[in-house]
Amino acid sequence: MDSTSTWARLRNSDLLYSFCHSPMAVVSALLALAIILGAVCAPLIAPHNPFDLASLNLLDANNPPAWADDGSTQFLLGTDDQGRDILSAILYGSRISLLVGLASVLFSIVLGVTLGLISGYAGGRIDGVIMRIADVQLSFPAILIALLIDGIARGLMPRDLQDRLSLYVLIFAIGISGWVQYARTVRGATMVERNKEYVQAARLIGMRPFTILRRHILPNVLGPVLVIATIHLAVAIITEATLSFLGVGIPPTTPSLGTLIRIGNSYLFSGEWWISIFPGLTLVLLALSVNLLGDWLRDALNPRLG
Amino acid sequence: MALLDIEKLHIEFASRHGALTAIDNVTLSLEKGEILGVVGESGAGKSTIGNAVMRLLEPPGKMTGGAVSLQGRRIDQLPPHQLRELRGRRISMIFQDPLTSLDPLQTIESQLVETMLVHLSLTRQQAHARAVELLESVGIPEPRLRLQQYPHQFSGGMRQRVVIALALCCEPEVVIADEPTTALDVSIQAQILDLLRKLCKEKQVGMILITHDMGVIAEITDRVAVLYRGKLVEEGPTGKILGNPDHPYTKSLISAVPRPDVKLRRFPMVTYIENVQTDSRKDLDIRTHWLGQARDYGRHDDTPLLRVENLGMRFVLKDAFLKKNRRMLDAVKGASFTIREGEVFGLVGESGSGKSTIARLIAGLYKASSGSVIFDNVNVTALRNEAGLNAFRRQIQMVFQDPYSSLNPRMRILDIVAEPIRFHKLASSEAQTRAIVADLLDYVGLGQRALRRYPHEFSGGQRQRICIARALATRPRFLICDEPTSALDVSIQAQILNLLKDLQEKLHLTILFISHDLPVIRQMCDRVGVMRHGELLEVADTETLFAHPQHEYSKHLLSLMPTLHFMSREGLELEKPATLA
Amino acid sequence: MLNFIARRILQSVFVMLAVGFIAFAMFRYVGDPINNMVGQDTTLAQREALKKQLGLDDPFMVQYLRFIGHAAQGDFGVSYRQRRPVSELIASRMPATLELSFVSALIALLLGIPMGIYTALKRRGVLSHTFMTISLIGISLPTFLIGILMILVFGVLLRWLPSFGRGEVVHLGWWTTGFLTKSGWLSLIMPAFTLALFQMTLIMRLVRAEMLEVMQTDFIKFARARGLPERMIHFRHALKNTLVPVITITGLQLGSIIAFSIITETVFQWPGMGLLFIQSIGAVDIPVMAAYLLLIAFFFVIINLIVDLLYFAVDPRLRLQKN
Amino acid sequence: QSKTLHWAYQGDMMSLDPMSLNETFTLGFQGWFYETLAGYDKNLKLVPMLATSWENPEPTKWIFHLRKGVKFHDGSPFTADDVIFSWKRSLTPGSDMKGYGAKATDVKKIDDYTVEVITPGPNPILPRDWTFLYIMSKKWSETHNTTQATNVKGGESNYANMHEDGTGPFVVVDRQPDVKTTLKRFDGYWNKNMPTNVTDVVFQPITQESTRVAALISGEMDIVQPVPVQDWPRLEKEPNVRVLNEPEARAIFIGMDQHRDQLLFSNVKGKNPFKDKRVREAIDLTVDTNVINKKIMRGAAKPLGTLIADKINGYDESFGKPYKPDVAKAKKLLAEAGYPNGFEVQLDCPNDRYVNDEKICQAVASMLARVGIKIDLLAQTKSKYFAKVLLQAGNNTSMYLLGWTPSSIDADNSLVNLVSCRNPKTAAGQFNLGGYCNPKIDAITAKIESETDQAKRNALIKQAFTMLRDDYGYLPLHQQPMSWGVRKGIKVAQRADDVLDIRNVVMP
Ligand SMILES: Nc1ncnc2c1ncn2[C@@H]1O[C@H](COP(=O)(O)OP(=O)(O)OP(=O)(O)O)[C@@H](O)[C@H]1O
Ligand SMILES: Nc1ncnc2c1ncn2[C@@H]1O[C@H](COP(=O)(O)OP(=O)(O)OP(=O)(O)O)[C@@H](O)[C@H]1O
Ligand SMILES: [Mg+2]
Ligand SMILES: [Mg+2]
Repeated sequence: MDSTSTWARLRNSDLLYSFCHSPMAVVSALLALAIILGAVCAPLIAPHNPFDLASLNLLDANNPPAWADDGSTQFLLGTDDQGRDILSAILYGSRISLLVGLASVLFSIVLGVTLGLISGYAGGRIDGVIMRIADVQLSFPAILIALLIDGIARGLMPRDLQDRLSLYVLIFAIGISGWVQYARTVRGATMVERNKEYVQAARLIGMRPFTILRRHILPNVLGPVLVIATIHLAVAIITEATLSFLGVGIPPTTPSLGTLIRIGNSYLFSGEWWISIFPGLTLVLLALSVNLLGDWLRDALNPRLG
Repeated sequence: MALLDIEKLHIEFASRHGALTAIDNVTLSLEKGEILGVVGESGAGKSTIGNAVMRLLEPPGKMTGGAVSLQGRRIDQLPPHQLRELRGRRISMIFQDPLTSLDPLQTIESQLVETMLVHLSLTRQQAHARAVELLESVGIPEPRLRLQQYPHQFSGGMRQRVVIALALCCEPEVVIADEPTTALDVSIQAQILDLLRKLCKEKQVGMILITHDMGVIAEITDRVAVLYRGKLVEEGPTGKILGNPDHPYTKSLISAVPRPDVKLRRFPMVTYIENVQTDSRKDLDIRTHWLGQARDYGRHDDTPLLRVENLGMRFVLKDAFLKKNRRMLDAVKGASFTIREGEVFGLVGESGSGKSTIARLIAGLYKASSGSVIFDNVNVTALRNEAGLNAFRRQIQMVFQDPYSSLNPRMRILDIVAEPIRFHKLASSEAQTRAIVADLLDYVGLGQRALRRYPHEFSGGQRQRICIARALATRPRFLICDEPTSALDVSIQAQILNLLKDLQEKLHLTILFISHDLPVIRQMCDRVGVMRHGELLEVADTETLFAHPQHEYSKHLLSLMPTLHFMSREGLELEKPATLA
Repeated sequence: MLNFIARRILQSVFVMLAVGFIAFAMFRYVGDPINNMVGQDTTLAQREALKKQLGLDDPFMVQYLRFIGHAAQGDFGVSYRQRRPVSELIASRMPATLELSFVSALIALLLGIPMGIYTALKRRGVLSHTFMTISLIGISLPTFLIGILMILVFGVLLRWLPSFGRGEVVHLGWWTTGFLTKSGWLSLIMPAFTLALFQMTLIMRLVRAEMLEVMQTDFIKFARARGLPERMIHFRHALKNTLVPVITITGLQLGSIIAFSIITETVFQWPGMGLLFIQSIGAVDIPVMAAYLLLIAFFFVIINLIVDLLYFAVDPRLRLQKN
Repeated sequence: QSKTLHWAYQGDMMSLDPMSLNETFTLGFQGWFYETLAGYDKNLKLVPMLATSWENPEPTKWIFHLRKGVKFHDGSPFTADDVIFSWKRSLTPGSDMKGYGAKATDVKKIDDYTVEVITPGPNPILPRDWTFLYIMSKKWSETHNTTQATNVKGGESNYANMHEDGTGPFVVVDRQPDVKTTLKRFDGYWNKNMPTNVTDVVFQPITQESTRVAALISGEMDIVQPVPVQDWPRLEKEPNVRVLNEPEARAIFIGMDQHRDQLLFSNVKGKNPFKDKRVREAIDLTVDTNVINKKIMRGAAKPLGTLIADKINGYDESFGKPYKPDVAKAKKLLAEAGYPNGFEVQLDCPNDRYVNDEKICQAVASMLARVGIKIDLLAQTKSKYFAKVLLQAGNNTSMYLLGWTPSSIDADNSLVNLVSCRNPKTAAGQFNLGGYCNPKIDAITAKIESETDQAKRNALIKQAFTMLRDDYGYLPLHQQPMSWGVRKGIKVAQRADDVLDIRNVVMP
């Protein structure tokens, strides 16, 4: 095929076809797109800049949403305890949350799937070593790992670099604490798959194990990975919030979605529900759309499901 | 009122590139105690008919017209629970792919017993006793031990017999048997056919027998239906159809049947093509085609290309901590033979005798328990480093016995066949790769359309052809074919065997050819080895073997070979004058 | 088999040594325990003396080796915070966590698997979509939020369930159980569901995904052709063939239920090891943290051993490959 | 008729051993079963407990007359030997009460019911200093081999850690640390006039604020402390619940590093802006403590302009009122100091130590942003926070939020710990994390320590704090509120040191 345009090929592809014919997929894609766009364009569309401390006025704090009795149209979804506009905070906060969530899940997947494939295919000693490392890793809650990495990063890096890198440290910390699930799942499936004759056929072609893993086994074990990954995204975003509570990573003056939920959590009883419920809703919608998309993708990638 | 009536059946597979009509207006009927043979081109829709009767068409397959009735009652619209009572109990089906029909995680026993418990009012003990009986009747030795085992521990032919036992265990009224004996050696095949015939005659069971094997058709069917591209082209009593066919397709089909009695230079091809389509087969000129290029391994001395010395393979049947409790199985014991460059070496023998195991050992897929495999003067069993193994692997290819699991379900056919070409960079451009793949597929009788489809959309025979195309795509020096044509209709079989012959003759391709089909063996092979119980009993030139078998078992095997002398011989290209009457 | 297990147990020693090593390497970053051990009036000199006495200014390798040396003799030290032997402390908290984990694992399995099967079989059903969506809402909200909302509804508004704690417990030797009293059961409901929610969603989705795959296979088709009832096809044949990934994840999740019940235990003031651990982090109670991490490592080693054994039990094709 | 009190606090006491940890809650709770020579009443006034009276015949000598007829929970009588034993025990290695013990060089037995205490120097407030030095039974301690205070280093458990034998009104029946502690009334208690009618107590720590509040509303708890200030409106709507609120004796303030020549965490290089009084003044004028109180503390706190709360001995309104905010002037001051565009600095803040601590820091950050001071807020859990800022941990901070309650309820304690120049030898300025140093104030502090005339002493205190105020040494914020949730009908006294004294609890 010469380059008659990748676009034409895309338009012809089964994936796009099945996408357009699944209303669920289209709706959730639009939803996810809306959230992502909102995050990306936050500086353009947000009514306020909640990260600019000088623009905050504490006297605006705890305003209810605009439609409530004493709400003000200036703050559509109300304000939090610092006088931040919730709508703007959600828009800005999802930037951080999405970045952290996506990047760390990606990191976990790459690491976990690679190790899982190697482990399941090679078996024996390599498998033993990788799986025992996994055991060690599992014993540490994400929170502790993050503390460790953050501590080391702070120790090693000069002070002015820390601020810029804190986000990446966070991504690394959350990512590294999630790989085992992928690794063990993929390993199990690989152990089953590697005995099938199509794999042996590939071996006969003279393919190197890595190529076999990538081209043949990987697509056939990706199903559960996709399931875990889509769920993992929401979890990673929430973990970020828990970590920010320990003072690792993102400072409270630039709250992420999770941090907003955490802040609002202490106002649930007092009736200032909007501080945590709106960011929570955003997160739910995001998780929902990503998971539904994941479901669709998995079904679409399975040639046997009509 | 017939036992089973199929009227004006119409089946389509819809896809977004248009619907494919798999069955077009087919009407068939089956009487009590009758055996109806169904033959036809591979991919003609034979299995689809069976699936439609069982209401097991896979989506997007759909019955778009016609009716199916059992003893006058429509069954194509039954609600699920009534359908369930019907399936297995009154109509049962033996699927074409015995290797994947069994649940890999359940023992043979539990699958047999559960089926009986669902349909018959038996106790567990009775069911167990009957299971033992059934396995015995399909010729599986040591049935009690075998019942405890899992499907992957069985050879291909043994699994096929288990599937047959499963289909028969509830004494159904109608049996649809889709290629029930493809993986069986002649003696077992005879035993199974005997069993089926007895069943039909004594218990008045009606049977639809789908097969490519004209010997089987000749032997046990009462009537034959011939299917071509989804249409019924001819139907009639067996003798009439075989001896005096009307339709041009049937005629050319019969001429393509390999004969046990005469050796041909080339197999006759089916010349009949009704409405010529774009994917009409064109002949390949191997000398000029890519397939024949760059095939000089720089060596034509007299040492054999492959030497197998004292090869042994032992499987653990039952593991235990204590040595005395372990049960081992010697699948191959002390096998030694050699294959010269450019030779076709046949391997025949009982089902479960270790033929596939030897093939896998040679290909390096199993690690031998003892002995060695020496290929091109290199001891392959001792090879450890990747580079050496890879150099060796490029030269050896294998067509697996099971065409169902040897294709990656998530890859398109194009990618499957092109993989070795791309991987070894055998073609200069992507465009050339595609052209080569298209040629190969064309030659094995699959059209351009196949390129973008997935394995599950193909019939058994079609998949087997894909496997063959893939194996040829590496331009191998040594090809192992494990039952390469078992699922193919004679026309395609002829074409593929001709291709193999050409490759062998013109390019010195060396072939290890495993088959149950003695006529094919006779036509294809230069030398033949006979196996039983893991032992190589006898190795001889083909003609010597067929004329003067030495070992008792070989004699027995040959005596069971069906004779097809009543079929017309017109148009056959004989290699030398017929030697056998 | 015995051989396999023995080798695994040997390996687990290395796993635990590694866990201990990493743990001690990171304790420096968790904070300074001294400030939590003394009142504000304690002088700097006294603080320094205490630090020296506890060996906290030694290099972490020395601290680690000392800990391992003592642990090998069964001595895990004394909790800085509670001043009780760590082994006694953990033993007193273990029953609460194990009972909670057990029940929530049970909930996750007993609800997750059937729902996964249902949603796979009735792929386009309304109820399926409802299951799939609701379960997602459950996991996309943080555990603390879910816990508090539950307390708000069932503890405060409806007053059906106690909002915290474990209720009355019965002592059986060193084990304490809440299974024998009504208040014990009532107290268990909210934390168990909160903890199970995430695992349940994961299991449900995994089972669904795998079932969809398996339902396409030929042996399912053949099972249909044999006229087996759907129930049998789904549970006996299809479900069993989905189990390898499901077992993996369930095993891991069970482990993480035990290991990470931290948040749930904190929200519901459930007196288990998770709560102990979070309090220990807060107080930089190094002996407790070290012992806890080792214990969790041990749990995981055991769980993963069981998972690997289950692979063999479930899938006969894997059985003979170990040689 | 039995009355059971269900009580929840955010944490548990650390030990039953009264010498293991010098921390207000632990000591306050221990006061239910252990007693001291002199104690506080509900208004933090000194009252006789195990000593009926005391006198200070010479500057370095005190005499205590002990109460007769007092019994320990095991039935043995209380005598002078127990006082001497307890003082000695407070000086054993595991003890955290060494500071209290060190207030005496010797304790002598005059007779069974009189003891004489020799102090190292003149000490006008010894009975006040010893309000938390609990008296243990010598005999019981010897029998159970617990004559030394519980030591983390020991390895084996100390009997007193899990058991008690005090003279207090309640007896510990069952103790499950962190889970549940059950107490019952001690029949042999000496004070028959104690107001409380509680017969049994079930104490359960609940760490999560919301859970604690839920337990109160749902009726599972009778008293919970603390309740979050933002939940007040909600609680007030509940028919069966009452919120008690008093300003606590703890002052919350922000300190600045005035010691180093260059700040550790700032973009100003080569000099330290906080050494410039104008910068400190600008900061004090920018932060509006009234707004913080209104919005963050929901009006529950008492804004402060100094480091001690109004309940503290020596407090005076003249130096205690907050600074008057003036942003324009602050900007001018900053410009004069050479920072017309402000500067950047990191603020260390705990997020689980004080009421709404992290939120306060955020509010301060956004207020300071208005004059161009960009705050890089590092909010962490208390153990990480303290490990960063405390002197023993390296004092790695440029600006920090801290709270302080003088344990003796006397201003002197705050002066010594927070204001005095750091001096490792005398342990002065131990919590002066910013290294503020004014030798003139130090001189006054020294005088306060030995001045026994209360009026003169108070004047000195006023002088010292006024100097600190004029020097803008700290950024004081407010007096933290004590916020307790109580079932309607229960009478409790809210003591300013946040201690719940069971003696004053009356159930309906
Ligand atoms: N799931 C499917 N999707 C699309 N096409 C299909 C599907 N299954 C079968 N077909 C097509 O239907 C036709 C008939 O297939 P069928 O399996 O009935 O052939 P057959 O006569 O049994 O062939 P063989 O002898 O090779 O088994 C084939 O052309 C095949 O490609
Ligand atoms: N993985 C295995 N584990 C245990 N036994 C096995 C395994 N594979 C094959 N066997 C056994 O080895 C013997 C030889 O099997 P093999 O597949 O080589 O037979 P075959 O000659 O190819 O038979 P067929 O013609 O039926 O395919 C059989 O008895 C079979 O049960
Ligand atoms: Mg077929
Ligand atoms: Mg075979």
